Amino acid sequence: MKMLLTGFDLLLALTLLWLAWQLLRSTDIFKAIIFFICFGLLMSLAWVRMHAPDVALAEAAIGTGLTGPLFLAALRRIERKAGKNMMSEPAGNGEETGSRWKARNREMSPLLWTVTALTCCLAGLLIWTVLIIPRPLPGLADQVAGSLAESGVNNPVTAVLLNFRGYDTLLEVMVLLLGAITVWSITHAPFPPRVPDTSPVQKAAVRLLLPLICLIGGYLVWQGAYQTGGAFQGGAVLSAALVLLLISDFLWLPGMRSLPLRLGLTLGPLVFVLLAGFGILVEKTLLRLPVEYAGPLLLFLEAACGLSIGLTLAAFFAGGRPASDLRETPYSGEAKGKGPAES
Amino acid sequence: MTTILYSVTGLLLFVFGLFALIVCPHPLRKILGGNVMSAGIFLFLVAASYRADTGEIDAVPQAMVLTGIVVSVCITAVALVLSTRLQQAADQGARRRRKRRREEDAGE
Amino acid sequence: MAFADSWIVVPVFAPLTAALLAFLVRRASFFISLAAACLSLLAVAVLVNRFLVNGPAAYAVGGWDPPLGICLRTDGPALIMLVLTAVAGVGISLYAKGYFTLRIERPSRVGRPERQERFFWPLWMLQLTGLNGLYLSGDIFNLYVTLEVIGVSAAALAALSGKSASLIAALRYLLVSLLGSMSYLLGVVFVYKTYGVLDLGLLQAAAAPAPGVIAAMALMSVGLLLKTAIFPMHFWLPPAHANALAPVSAILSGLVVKGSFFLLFRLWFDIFSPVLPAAAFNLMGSLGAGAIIWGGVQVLRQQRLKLLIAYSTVSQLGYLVIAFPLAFAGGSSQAWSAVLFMASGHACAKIAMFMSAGTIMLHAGHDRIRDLAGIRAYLPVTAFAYAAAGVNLIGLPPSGGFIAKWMLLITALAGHQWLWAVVLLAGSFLATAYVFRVVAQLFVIPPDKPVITRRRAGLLEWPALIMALLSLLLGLMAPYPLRLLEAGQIVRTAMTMGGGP
Amino acid sequence: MIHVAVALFLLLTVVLGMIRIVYGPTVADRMMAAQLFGTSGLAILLVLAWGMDMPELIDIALTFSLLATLATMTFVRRVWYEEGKSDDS
Repeated sequence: MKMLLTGFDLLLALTLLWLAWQLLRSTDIFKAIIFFICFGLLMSLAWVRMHAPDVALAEAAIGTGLTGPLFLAALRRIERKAGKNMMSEPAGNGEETGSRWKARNREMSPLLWTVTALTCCLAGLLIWTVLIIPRPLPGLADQVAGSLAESGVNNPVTAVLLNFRGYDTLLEVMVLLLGAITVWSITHAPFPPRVPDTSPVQKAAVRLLLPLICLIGGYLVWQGAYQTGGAFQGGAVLSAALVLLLISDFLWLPGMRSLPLRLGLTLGPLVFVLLAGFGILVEKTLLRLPVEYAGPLLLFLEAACGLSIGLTLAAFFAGGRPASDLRETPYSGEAKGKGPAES
Repeated sequence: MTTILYSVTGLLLFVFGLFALIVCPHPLRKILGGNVMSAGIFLFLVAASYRADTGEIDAVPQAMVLTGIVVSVCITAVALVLSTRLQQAADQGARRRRKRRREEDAGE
Repeated sequence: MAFADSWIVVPVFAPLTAALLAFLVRRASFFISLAAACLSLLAVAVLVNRFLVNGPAAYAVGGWDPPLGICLRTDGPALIMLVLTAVAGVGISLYAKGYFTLRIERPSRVGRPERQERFFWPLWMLQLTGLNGLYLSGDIFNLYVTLEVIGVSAAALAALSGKSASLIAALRYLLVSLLGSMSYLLGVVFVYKTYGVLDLGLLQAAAAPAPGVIAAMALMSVGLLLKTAIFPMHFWLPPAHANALAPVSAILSGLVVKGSFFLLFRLWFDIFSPVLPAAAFNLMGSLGAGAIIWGGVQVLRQQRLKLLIAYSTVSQLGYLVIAFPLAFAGGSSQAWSAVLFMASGHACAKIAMFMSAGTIMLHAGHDRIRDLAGIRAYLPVTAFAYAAAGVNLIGLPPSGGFIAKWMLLITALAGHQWLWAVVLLAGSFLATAYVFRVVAQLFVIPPDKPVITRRRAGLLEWPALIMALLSLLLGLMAPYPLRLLEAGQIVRTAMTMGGGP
Repeated sequence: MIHVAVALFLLLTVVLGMIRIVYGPTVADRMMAAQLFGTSGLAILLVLAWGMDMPELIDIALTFSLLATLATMTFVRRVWYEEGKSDDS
């Protein structure tokens, strides 16, 4: 038993390292992204082995489920010119053909040698430090267990996230919103083709999957209070539903108004800030929740945050502000489904 | 044993990612490197606080890792959009140059 | 815990709420942001007052005391940085309004300046949230989150101009800041593994030599040095700062680099000074010396005004780290008081300089130093603001830079550290050279030059002048910040933990 | 005991499946290999959920299976499908 488990861990660790090495070394970026998706999957198995199911779920939903498609979509937009030879195996080093990042010559320059040597030294030093550090301390597990009853939820991770260290989480939700604002400020979302030719199979699949995904997302948000789950994981699953819609190029998407979107994006943070202010009014301390109402309040907070997080992650995938934002209209510019030239 | 194994794996992943972030020229590869780096740190963080013998679980590092994952997807998205926009700008510049050249040719 | 204790959260929550509202209600975004900036200024004034009466404060967010919860703290250094940020916040907000108004009046491309303005306000407010959060936070992981808020919003602001050059610079900025915060985070993990707590106060009490600490400090320091752009990790700074919009350059150069520096300073002097070897301090000092000399030489080679100012930031940041060995060897509070003087004086001066450069660029249409002769005749206030800020960079009395360099020099001479003293003096000579190079151009009246059209630009000129005068007069106001620092120092030696409700 | 052995075996098949990703030859092969990978990973999760007595792992497996469609659809629509279209933008 013990030996088999060790074997499992060893194989998992080695595969993780090999995958990481491959995804950083392989000549083809597409291949690297596929390796990255697999890497996320195995990471999630590693989290399970570390008895961290909440993290495993987040990795499954955000780390792999969403980041992979994000990379795939970006690859398409960046490597447009290189697209011609993407179908077949690229001859030699197809990585940077046509893009602005030309492949440098692969010979080892002195600089590269230096960096390699330095990183090897760094790795050695870090590992040596880990080996000489004595046994891990108990950490904060006891404190968390001691205060769990007052937190309003049963899942210790959710209790830490939303109650004990709620301030961190508020700032984190703000980082997400900041990401969405940044993405909006950089460019507008690419316009879908004027006449989308989504295949009927895909439409049917989306119709089947959409309610299911929404259901699971809501379930995960609700479940966060009791066991594995929470606003982030549930929000990520909700965003998957939106991303499915985006991929399927539905016609009404480009005409989406910006104000409702902005309302949705800021809903979670606004509720969080209001809850923080409520703490000052009632308990005279920021973000402090009255013990008897903590449970329902946190559930409400999670629901609002889950919605906003879902929308934010979908906004990341859309890759820009909606076309109607700030007087840009989808098809007013140049012909052939191409947006008005920005900048 | 398990702790040490995953800790060392995490640190090695960090170093791999660091190497890619510094050395690789392609922005997508750099962003992938950043993701591997953060995954390594998170693995190290959770592995360092995991105690196989007692099975005791510290929720604080797990919450920290959740925060970290969300932050890192956010940075990934921003960096991807920035590189996309950059490519767009470069394409536009190339098209404009080509057009100008064509006009010059026609003028002659 | 009383109601009044909650003033401590206002500098964080006012801009945070303003960012949300400015993103929602775009028409009123300027007024919302200005109101938040003024509110933070008021809150900081209240905090300073309370600090002078009651001493340092700790505020357990959510009522959860450390080590479980997160604690916000005020002490002397934090308050000085907060005051600086709040004042600069109001100044930059006003200037940005003037800047965007002028650009919208004469659009280079239809719709673009409007778009930039609409996204500027929420991003700027988030930047302010991150900075104030960083100065107040007392938890090393929470500090990581604030660092990310600062890093992402800074990169977003740098990309705002939309030019190819600024996009490249912003992408590099983002990746560098990612690298920096990852390195910092790994350090945090080592600290947590070694001590089992995250709270700064508890760490200060627990700090004893242990195997993981050196690794943790090295990782955190490298990350923060990278974010602060200390030589030789400054390569990303000049393009990012020089290609941004003028108010953004002012924010990045004046405030953002100070944030990560402040954290570095706090870790080295407040928390881990007992466990660090002297060699580490000397290493920091040599980085600072390299920055001052190499950066100063680079400044002289620049042909563009904004690039020149950006490189001068690289050089001036060197003074901040050269104080590390001095403070360590001197053992006195003088060196680190000097650091805070230097940071605030440089912030005000750099903000004023980038504001002036932006005004000049808006009017002249370019920033080639060669062709800027005689601008004084058209923009007298701006030219004067530039010159006054330059006085601070050189370190002439009565500027804040003078006080800072004087204190550093005294400490160096008292400790017989001649090398650092020589570097300090050489830096001043270089600064004199590059400041006068521009000032001479601005104030020379050329015989026949095309007249640039002067437009009504009150909001552009006066904030710059006020920031420049603040940096110039900081030396005269020196007793007040020193009082804050001394009050903090008494408690520094006997700082008690927790202090919850 | 048995569940660890099954999980280990499944992990081995995953490692073997990586050959397809490495040797390609087309992008579709690689994508399919990754999908197969996802399926095996899901199976490992379910086995572990049963063996380690962690029912919450079933939620993770469910999430995985739902979100796997996302990567495939993105691939089909954004990488593969637009291949055939004229691409002059």
